[in-house]
Amino acid sequence: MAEEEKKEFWRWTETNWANKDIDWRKGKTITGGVDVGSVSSQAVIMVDGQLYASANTRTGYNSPQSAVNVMNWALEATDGMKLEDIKFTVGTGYGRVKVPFSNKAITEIACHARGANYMYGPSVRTVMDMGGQDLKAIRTDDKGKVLNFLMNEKCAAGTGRGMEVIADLLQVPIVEVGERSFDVDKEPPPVSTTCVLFAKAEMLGLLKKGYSVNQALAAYCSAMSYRVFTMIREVDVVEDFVITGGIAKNRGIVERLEGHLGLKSLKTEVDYQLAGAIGAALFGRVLYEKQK
Amino acid sequence: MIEDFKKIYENRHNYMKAWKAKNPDWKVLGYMCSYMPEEILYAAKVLPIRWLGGHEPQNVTEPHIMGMFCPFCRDVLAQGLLGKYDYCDAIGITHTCKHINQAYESMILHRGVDHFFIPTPSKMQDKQALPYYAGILKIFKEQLENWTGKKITEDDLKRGIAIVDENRRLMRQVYETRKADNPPISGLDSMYMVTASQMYDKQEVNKIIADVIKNELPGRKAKNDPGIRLMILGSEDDDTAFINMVENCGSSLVIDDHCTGSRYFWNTTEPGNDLMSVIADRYLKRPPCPIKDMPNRTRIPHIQGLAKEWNVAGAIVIQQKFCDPHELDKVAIVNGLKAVDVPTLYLEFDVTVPIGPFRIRVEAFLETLGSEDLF
Amino acid sequence: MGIYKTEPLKCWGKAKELRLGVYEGIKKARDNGTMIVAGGTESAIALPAGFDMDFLGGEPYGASCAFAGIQDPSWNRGLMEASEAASYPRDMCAYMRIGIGSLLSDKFVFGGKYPVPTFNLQTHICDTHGKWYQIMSDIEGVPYNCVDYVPYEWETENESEESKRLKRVYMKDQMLDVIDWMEKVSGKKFDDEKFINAVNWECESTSLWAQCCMVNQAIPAVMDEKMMYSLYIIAVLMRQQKAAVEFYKVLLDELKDRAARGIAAFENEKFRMIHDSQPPWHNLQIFRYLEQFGAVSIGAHYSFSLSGGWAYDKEQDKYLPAKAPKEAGVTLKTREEACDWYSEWLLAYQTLLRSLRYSGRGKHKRIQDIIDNWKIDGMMIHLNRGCEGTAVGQMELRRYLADRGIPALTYEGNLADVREFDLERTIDKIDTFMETVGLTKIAK
Amino acid sequence: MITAGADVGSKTVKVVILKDGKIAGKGIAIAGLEAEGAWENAWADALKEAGISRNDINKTVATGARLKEVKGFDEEMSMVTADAMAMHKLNPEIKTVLDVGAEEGRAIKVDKDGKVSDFAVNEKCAAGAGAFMEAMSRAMQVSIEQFGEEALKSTANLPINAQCAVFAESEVVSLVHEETPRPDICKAVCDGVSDRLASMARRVVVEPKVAFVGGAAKGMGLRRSLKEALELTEVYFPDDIEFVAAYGCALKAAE
Repeated sequence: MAEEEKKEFWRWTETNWANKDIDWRKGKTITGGVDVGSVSSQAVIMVDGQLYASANTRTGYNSPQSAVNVMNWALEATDGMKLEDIKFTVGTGYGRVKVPFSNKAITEIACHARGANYMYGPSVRTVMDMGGQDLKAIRTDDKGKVLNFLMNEKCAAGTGRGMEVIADLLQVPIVEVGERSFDVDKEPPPVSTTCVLFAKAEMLGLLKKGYSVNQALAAYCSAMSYRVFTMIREVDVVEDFVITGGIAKNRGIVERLEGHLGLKSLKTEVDYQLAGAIGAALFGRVLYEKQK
Repeated sequence: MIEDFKKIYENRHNYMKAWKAKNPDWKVLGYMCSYMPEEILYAAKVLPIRWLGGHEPQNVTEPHIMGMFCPFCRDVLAQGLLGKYDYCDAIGITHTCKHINQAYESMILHRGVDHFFIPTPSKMQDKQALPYYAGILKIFKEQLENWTGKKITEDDLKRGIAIVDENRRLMRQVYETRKADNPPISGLDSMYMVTASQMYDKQEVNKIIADVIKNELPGRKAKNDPGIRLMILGSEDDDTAFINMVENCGSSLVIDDHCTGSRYFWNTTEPGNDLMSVIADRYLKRPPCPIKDMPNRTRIPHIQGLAKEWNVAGAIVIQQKFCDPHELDKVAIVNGLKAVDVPTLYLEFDVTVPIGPFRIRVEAFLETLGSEDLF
Repeated sequence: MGIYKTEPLKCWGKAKELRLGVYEGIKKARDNGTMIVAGGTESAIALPAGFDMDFLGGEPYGASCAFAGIQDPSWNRGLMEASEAASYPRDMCAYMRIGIGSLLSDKFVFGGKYPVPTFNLQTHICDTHGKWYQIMSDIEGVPYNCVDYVPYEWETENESEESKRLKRVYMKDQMLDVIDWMEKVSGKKFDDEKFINAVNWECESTSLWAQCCMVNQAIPAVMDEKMMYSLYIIAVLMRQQKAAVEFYKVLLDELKDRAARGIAAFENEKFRMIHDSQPPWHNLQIFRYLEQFGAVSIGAHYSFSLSGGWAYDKEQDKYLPAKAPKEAGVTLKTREEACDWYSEWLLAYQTLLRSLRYSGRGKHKRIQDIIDNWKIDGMMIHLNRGCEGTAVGQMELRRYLADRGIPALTYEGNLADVREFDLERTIDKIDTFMETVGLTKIAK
Repeated sequence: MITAGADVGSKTVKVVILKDGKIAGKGIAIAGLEAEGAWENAWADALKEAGISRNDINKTVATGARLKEVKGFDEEMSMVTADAMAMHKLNPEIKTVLDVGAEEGRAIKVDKDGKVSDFAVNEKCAAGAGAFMEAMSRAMQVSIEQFGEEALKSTANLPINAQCAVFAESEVVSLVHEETPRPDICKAVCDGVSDRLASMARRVVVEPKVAFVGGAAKGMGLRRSLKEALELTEVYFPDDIEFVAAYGCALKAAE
């Protein structure tokens, strides 16, 4: 039996970064945030509430190890910081209670809201977080406190994992999916289901009908953005509106969603996937101050 | 002892088998919905016990129930088809919803059991419902008499009413204690108490509850720190794993509106001359299942009242997946609670619920209720 | 060339005209601000006929939106999504979700804004029906009432006369109360004579539709199920009107004539099927697909009984068209008499409504009756995720048929939510089914 | 006489060549984006093994979900009949066939003459046993083969509580984060999938003897779970389990 040639189209680049302009040794409070999600893990280090360093990796099978790895990688980007220099670390995400070096666990919903408040400013009122497995629509106040939230229920699929499956099947690198989905003459009708399980069959069905790969991507992005739109309408979208999580990097979804909403989401230079970890580190600072 | 409720719940079949051996002059009737007029059954020396699910994966109901029907009817039917309730001499339902009708029909078709169907009215608020339902209950009484071969006298009925009302009064008393800042009994144990009352002889359970009220609850604290006070409401719910998880996340469930909870026992019978009317009236006036709550929405003020009296910070609204009656009340209930500043978390239950993904939702909800100290 | 001769129905145009006339009337009433009553159409629609009003029935309206979705998906997906965005759960009755979505988006599928009624009146024929219009009223802010409906049991259950009496009195008394209520909330006078006429016409037209269905016992069948959808709709929308009675009289004559002349609905009828539950309105082409194999669906418990009055005849052990008051030698004189008779009609002869509640043994008997008397070769069961009322008992029905060697095909779908229907999978299932019953596609 | 049967499935294409009633050659290839290439490759392998050329084949019958993507066969038939024909030939005592494919599961009741007397196919939300297993192995970061082996190491009875695939996946992720042993999770997934398949199979009344066929039935973990779910003491696993439908087609072609 012929072996399938294994190219990993879904794989996105893992990164780490540090702000060389900051001298962490002068900082008073150094806190960490680690977001161990279903698909990816992020770590950030903050110095007196300023983003100093970060890393973004794929989550491995062993979540404590993923937490250690991602934090180590963030530390590597720094100017010689050690784990013990971090005074207080908050874990978040699916693996939040399994971060071996954390002092507290807080859910990613609270952390994303708080992180978005930092990344985009206090005017943020609605956060749409699109992660590997869950969709979350969050309403927040000017401090980044959650007022109310919704998470996907059944048939509300259309997540990062589904996008990976599609990228793999169509052999399109995942970072190109958004771009290519706009490279069509006319927007095709959305696919009928975004369920991860049937994503493949849906795509094959479209190709059978004579769709080009780009058209198929457009139909999928369109369905997913519509699904997200329906869900976010449930929490009342109030401006300013931002999108966090891995899918925020896919303009095929983001721009279609903005079209449905008739709103633009705020943009920032900070990696959208870091929102949860940033929120966690900021909570870490408050908790550390309180404990002193 | 409070622990006894859990024992009964967890060993329901063993308890009942032992009970049956000791009470050969009684019959046992299994029912599915909390509208079953248990007074008449106690009067007839037929022990009513409620069939609840087993909360375990099964693969026997698909040939009988369509995929869009609720997990409760599926789970209950599975238990029946697997013979778990074979000690029941009959099954009975009151008309509530088609999903339960389906489980009932399938039991009759495939297990050939003796069965009783009570065509309960749905528009319980209507003044015409009382004469109708009293008449229907009289027919039911006669059917029971034919089945057991024994006349049901006025005294029998009075005795039946007394047993069931005693149970209701006692449980209401326990629920009252949960108004305390630090309640003496947890939401989980309260759920065990109500479900034990449904699945075992009330005469026995009443003794336990009376003892708990007198000897155990005074001065007791269910937890050192009760955490955030929550209400839980919605459809049938005896998902103890879920309840346990919620109470372990830093909260206490202090009040509920479930048919496995307060809806089942909230009101007692009111005095009157015609006992069938007295019994019928009690069911027409009880806190309704959404399907019976029309044309007016009486559930909303009732639930708002519970939320206020038991001083809750938030409410978890659950429903059995695909349960249309509860889905039809969802928006109204969520808005009704919002109107009195009670935030809600909405969740759908299946035969078993995935604890991990649900925990995130619950923890995040609790964070929104009490995370001021993080800002 | 087919096996049989076929020709178009003469009263086809009339059916269309009547159907559209109902919606034109509602549009006019909306624009003029005259009285509209809304509610389920499978209910006591003769009850508000004591007023001059136009009746907007939720089920046919939902089907129309679903059907319109073939051309413009926004009429289907769009309305569903509007309802979901307002937090109404995705698996509620699909007609209901379309109604809510249509109201929330203020769009009427026949043009213009959604017609908000003077009040909503529902009959609680199905467990979700009473709640449906409670929600509509929540949104519209208009008065709401409902009549509880507890049908008689199937003949298999030997229900006592006392039980039937209680149900009849319960319904009659509620109807009388509702009349007072309607007068109160509308501020208008209820005209007993109009009401009594409406009851008579409703019984007559539903009895006539049952008689039309009886004609379909002929081989070849004079109507296929697709045709029936366009014909029974008159009874669904306006059975309480004289025009419906007249229409069905003409139709009955025409059908009898077709049967006498051997005119078929489908020229290649080889394999006679019945369907269970409503079809997926947005994908009616599946019925055409059957025809490629020489199979034709010639009816259903649903299309026979939804608009038909059927009475069980004990001597013949058969279901026959029920007798309307006039035929039964009854003259309705007062409001009370009309309510009483009307209750009996709905409780005893509306066998579809009965099967929404009692789905097991009794329904099996009725289906067997259709199989025997309409000479049915196989059945197609739509596992309808959009209507749990008709879906109740479907899996047991499948088992019942399998045990008796009657071929049955199940396919999953949704009467009105196109997102829950997979045409390709359904076609695959039909192909497989046809192969197992030994049918191949007829060469063109 | 030389005939051929082909099964153009959603994941793989299978070709079987039959020479005077005996299997002379087999070919299988993975169908990715398009089935055509796989179709050619499967044919090439089968013809090579049989040592013949395409022109030597008298008749070809084909089946499968992606049949419309390929050309070059004489007749088509359904998977259900193909499975029934093949199993009847392989073992005439078989009364029930359970076919576990990537996108669909089928339960088939076979009468004493090898005719289909009843069949059931998964409804949408319970479908896709193979695809579901794949999604879960992705979440678990193991290959699908490894997945079955891992499952066999466990005897734990851990339920996968979510019925919906989307929720099931987040549940698996939760279990992973809770450090549940990998074999236990793998077994739980196999049990969950088996329960759905067994539910579907029960629609046709499972009568012994029972055969499991189809690509996903190759997985040893799923085999064990399915056998237990259906409370079977004995199950017949044909050799070349994924070729059964193609073999049925070849038999049909030879008729």
